Amino acid sequence: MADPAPRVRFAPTEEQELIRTTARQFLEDRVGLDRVRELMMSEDGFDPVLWKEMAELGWTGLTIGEEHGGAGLGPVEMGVLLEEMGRLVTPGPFFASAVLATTTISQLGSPEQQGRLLPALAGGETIGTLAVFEQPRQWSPPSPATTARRRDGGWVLEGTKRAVLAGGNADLILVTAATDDGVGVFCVDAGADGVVVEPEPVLDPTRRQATVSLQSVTVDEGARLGEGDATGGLGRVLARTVVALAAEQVGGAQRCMEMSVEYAKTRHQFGRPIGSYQAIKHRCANMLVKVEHARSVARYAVRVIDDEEESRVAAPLAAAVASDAYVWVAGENIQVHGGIGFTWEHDAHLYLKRAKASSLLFGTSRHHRELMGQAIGI
Amino acid sequence: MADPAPRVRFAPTEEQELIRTTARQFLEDRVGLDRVRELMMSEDGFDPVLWKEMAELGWTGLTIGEEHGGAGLGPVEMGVLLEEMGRLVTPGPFFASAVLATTTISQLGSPEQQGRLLPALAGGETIGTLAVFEQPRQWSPPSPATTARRRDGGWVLEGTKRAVLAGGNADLILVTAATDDGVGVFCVDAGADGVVVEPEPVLDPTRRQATVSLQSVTVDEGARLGEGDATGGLGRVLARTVVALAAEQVGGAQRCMEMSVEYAKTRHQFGRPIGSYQAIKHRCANMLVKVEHARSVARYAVRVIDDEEESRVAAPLAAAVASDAYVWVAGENIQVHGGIGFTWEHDAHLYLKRAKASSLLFGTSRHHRELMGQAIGI
Amino acid sequence: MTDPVNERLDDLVDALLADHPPAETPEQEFWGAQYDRGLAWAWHPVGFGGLGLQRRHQSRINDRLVAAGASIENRYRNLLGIAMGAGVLDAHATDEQKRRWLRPMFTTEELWCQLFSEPGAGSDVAGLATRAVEDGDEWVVNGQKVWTTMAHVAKWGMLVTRTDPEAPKHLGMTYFVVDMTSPGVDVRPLYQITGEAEFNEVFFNDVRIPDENRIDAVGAGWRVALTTLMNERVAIGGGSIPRESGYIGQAVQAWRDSGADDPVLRDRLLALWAEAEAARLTSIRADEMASAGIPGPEGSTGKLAWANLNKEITALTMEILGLDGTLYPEGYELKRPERFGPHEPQKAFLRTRANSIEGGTSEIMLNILGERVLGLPGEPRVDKDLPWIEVPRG
Amino acid sequence: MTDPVNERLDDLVDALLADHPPAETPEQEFWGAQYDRGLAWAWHPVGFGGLGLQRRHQSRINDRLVAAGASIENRYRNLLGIAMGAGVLDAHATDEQKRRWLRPMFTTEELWCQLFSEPGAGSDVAGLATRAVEDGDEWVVNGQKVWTTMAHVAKWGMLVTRTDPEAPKHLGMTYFVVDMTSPGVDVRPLYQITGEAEFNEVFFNDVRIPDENRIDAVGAGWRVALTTLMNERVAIGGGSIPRESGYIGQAVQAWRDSGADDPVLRDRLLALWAEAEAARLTSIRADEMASAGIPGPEGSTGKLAWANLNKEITALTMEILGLDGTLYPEGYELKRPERFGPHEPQKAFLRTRANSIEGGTSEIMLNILGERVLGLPGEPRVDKDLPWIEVPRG
Repeated sequence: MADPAPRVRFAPTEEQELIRTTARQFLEDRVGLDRVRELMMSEDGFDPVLWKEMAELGWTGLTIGEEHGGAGLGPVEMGVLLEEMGRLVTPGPFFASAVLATTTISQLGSPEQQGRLLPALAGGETIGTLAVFEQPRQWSPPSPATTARRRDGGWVLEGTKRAVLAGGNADLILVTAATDDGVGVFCVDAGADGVVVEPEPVLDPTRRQATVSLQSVTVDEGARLGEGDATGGLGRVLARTVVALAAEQVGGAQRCMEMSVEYAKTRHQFGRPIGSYQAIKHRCANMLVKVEHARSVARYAVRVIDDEEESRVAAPLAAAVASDAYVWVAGENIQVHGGIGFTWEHDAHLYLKRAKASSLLFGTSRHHRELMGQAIGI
Repeated sequence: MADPAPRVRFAPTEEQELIRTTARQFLEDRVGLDRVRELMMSEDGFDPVLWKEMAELGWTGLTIGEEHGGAGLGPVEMGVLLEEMGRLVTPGPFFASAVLATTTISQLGSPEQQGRLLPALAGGETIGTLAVFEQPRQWSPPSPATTARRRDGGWVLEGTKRAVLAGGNADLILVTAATDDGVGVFCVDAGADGVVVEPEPVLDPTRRQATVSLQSVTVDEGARLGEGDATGGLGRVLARTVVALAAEQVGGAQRCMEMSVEYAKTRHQFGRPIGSYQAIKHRCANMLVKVEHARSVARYAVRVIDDEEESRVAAPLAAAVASDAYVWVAGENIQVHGGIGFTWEHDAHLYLKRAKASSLLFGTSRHHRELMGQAIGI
Repeated sequence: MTDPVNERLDDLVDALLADHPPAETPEQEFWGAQYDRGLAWAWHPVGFGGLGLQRRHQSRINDRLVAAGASIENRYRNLLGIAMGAGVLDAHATDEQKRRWLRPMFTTEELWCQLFSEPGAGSDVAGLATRAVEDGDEWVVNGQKVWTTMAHVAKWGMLVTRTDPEAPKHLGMTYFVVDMTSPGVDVRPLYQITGEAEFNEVFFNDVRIPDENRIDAVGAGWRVALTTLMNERVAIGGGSIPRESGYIGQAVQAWRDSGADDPVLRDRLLALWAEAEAARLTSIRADEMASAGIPGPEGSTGKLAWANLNKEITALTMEILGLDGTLYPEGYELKRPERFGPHEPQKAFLRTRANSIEGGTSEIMLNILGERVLGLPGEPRVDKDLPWIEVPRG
Repeated sequence: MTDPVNERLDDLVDALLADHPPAETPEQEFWGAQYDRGLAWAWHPVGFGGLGLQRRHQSRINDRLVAAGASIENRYRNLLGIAMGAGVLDAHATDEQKRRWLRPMFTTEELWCQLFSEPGAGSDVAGLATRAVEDGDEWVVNGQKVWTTMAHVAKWGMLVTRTDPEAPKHLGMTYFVVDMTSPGVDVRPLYQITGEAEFNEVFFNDVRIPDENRIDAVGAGWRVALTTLMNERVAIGGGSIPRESGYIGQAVQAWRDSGADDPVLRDRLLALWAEAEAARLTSIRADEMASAGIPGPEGSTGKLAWANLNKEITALTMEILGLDGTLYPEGYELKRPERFGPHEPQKAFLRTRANSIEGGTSEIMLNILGERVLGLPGEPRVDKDLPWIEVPRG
């Protein structure tokens, strides 16, 4: 038998409840699905006004220490916020900047680097992202093909990164590269010479990504986060990332279930609400089971993420269960809606696309189970 | 794309239809589920009178050439008969003798050996079986741990075989063993010195099996079937076996579906037949899809089994699809019946046990898919 | 074994080919000649594109035409007309109506579409609300139809309307053939989640249809519509496709291209390969049994099975693609499609979500299998005998 | 933060332990003292085994008793009495009835069973047909019940009967406590597919029950039965089990023992491990929310989820076992079980098939989740207002 799992407290604090209600209110008022559609069809999927408002609400710096201008809150609070963002498939670079880049710098950066980089992220003046993937099915990259060679007291980066979230919006790109002493993570200015950012047409147009090529890009000595091989640190960053993503997935899945239930109550066929048919009713009930399971693992994972041993189990557990749940619920939501659910004008597809893309971006559930299996010794 | 698959004719011939109606009539009259239960709880699960009748009907020699006293029919006719036997979870050593042993001798035996061994199998005077498995999860054994060493112009066999079907009923046990020139298959008299047959308590008590230990068992030179390494021949034997089993599985699955449909039409809850509820109705409809798919692959496989290339695809295809279908349908049949389906007195469990045991005896569907993947180059 | 009917058919086909060599004859001219000689729908009466034979004789004709290099592309180009509309006309139309419509339908000079589904009447087609009101020798139609393919290019539409809202829902309907170029017909593209509009919404605003375009009696619309739906079922049936083609072929290709070697994904691919092959063999078996005159349950499972399979296969392909699955190479620029597939894998993933909805949802297919094939009892019906206006809707 | 109620409770428990040291006190004597001091069901009124507190206070008492080495085994040994019967008596019985039955129930001197299900009334418990006819101060009962655990050792049975067949089905029922040793009560083992009889069939043949054993009013039987069923739901709820215990622990053990290294089976094992852990965490979350007074939907999914999981996990274990899965080491000698698990894997595979049937089928659980938790509309009911004798049955 595995070691006894830690007990956590699931009930939200008052502060967490406040974050939830504030976030829901703000997102429904200021983002809403009409605005999501506008942004989704826009050139860069980015709304600078909205971004500024999120910064003013303290969201961009939610998990950044107060000493760096952030709110000093933790992964549980970020999970609450991301559940709400997931409910509305909120577009923009929030996940890339406030989760990916922020976590990378917090986990890997020296105190000096954190002091230098985090305040601008917290305030939203800088949009950051992480460029870590190169191959379509390597989510735990052994060593990047991208290289960083020392030159003139600095580094020269060479390589191509894929699926760089918000790559087209980012000011600061954190790039993983092989060095002569292991993997390094380098801060690259998106506008620097030799940085070519190519936004890609994506399945989920509410979350943009780009291919980023680095053609002899020069950065200075201090651009490398921390010291020595960052492989372990990157593992922690990715674990925190998929846990944050799981919260977002739970929010989306919950909303899909609600859409289905609402529709099943009002749509009539053969003189009865379709929700009175077991085919629909039982599907909605199975959605409930999947959503509740996903919620449990996601909320558990944010609560144990600082426990290094347990998070090796809890993070991939949350990622696998929440990914599969969201993809399933979002797909069945279309089925419950029938023809209308397959139209562009209905919102169901926004969730399916978000769900499917999210289930691939940081590893499939199969990949997460592999990591989980290593952690639990199976 | 794979090579174009051969076209076959699915429609039964008049002779095949006659076999089906005769078999159904006989089995319902002479076996029936009451008799199945008696045999299932009996010491050795064997009814010599019934066996004699099956021999007289020509079943034990169905696929044995007329020159050896058989009916000279083929795998398609055997498939028809086994579908009917599967419908009634017919107990006894039929599969072991008329499929396993008969196929092994037909595929591997020299003309002389066939002439010597097949008539008694055809006539039912000898009950045969094949002893090939040793490890719980090795269904394509690389090489047996059982050995055959030459001595005094004969062979000495040493080893233990598991899951020997009808081991407790058999007169003739065909044993695979490693020799100095590859795998050999040896005819062993069940009563010979050093042969220890231990009947095992089994999940499916309608199909018995035994562990067979060979403790310095001496056989003569002619006991080895054919010449040289039998690995390839055994592959063909097992392919034919799983195809025959698939036919039996289809018959059982079909009967389970019929039981569910009959019950769903007559059982009332909340004032309505339970078959009017979609939860039950849709489950029955999904049974139909699975049964029809299983029937298609099973009937296809018996028709192409002599095409060596195509049977490498068709045999594991049939085995995988029919195994999974039967296990699923037999399990859901219990669910459709509710509490009564979980009682010993109801027949549903006979099928579940047959289905589950059959899905393990000659390899899981996972194992069959592995073989299929090799054949289709995936 | 020679069959005198087949011999005569072969002679007729040979004569058609000799008089109108496919290589030198414009397609529409060839199809016109084919119609005039009764080789269009062999089971139609003489004079209406047929010879009074059986459906299976048409397969023989088509095989021989294709072998001789003639095009049977009209069957796809005007699918809704030739596969469904013709059956309705054959069964329910007057001779005059058939003479007016069948020949240009077969030559594709006049394309057809089908106007059944409505926003409020999907699975429950009989719940439709598009009204037709008699006005002298004409009918005035108001309402909205959805999910109509071809409506933007069609000349004629098969239209089911409600003419008596006081009657129970199945009784108060009437069937028309509507000229899609009439004033008041407004065809708009209906964009799907792929960003493409394969379908249309069609709005009817005081559209006038002459009574001579009515098919069968006033109030007989549901019976006529059922003929169409039954012909649709036949047309959608699997047919004979090669092993490992279509979506499973695409998945295998993606697997090989990816150089993937994960045994877990491979087993899932093999499981779907096996199920797809089982479904394919079931279609072949069904075709054989049906043409031998012994149709069985194996003929009714294809639509349901392929809907599930297509969805699962394309989802697995996305997983095989990994990060490539998050791309959408064509982008979502809203447009009418230039072709109907094959789709790139990401679009195929989205497109197949509708396979369990279009042409009868999987829930309806399961009801049909349960009730019509297995003989299970229906649901209690609350709407059957109520006047249509009193049936709850929404 | 000290809570005066908790402090008082702790004092009471300490006093009980001091006066009746568990190590030296016979179990039944200890439980009697526990009852007398109101520490049996803390939420019951004083004098009936309680102190008029909340359910959650009992958890505190139990935890402290266990920590001190006292046995709470009575809760399992007389599960149907202590977890369900007591709740019914608390809510519906007269004080005299409670005084008669509660104490020996808690001490396990008198075991209880539940007599609800009938061959013709499974999911639809309200369709039951066991008749009770008034005869002076007594009732005469005839009929058959099934799926009763403990009936062969029980002194008392909770029995729901039909007393007015002319009333609609939910109205004509009356609830009794029946002495299982009465003449005419025939308890027979009901063998399951495992070869064991955990359950019984109980036949009533002119069994006489004094009217003083009637619970609540004549005709109130369904309301009383609902109290029992609700208490059953609470009793079955997951509780806190360790990670990787139970069937998933058994599967992991089988995996390790087999030395298997097939990545495909491993991934399936991991998928079930993950789902089992998700279900376990959901139970914990539900318990926490419920005891914090904010119960949510997470509390209602466990029964359904575990039924599915147990079936899938034990099926996978069989696959891991391979040929070993075809054995049945104990054999099928029909008998009453000596213990209720843990089962060897093959028996576990068979036994868990009932998990989706017993205590509410998964279909009923899905209806409940859909209707009561999600608020979806019910099925049209054909039997609701009909006199029971006119409702179709079979």
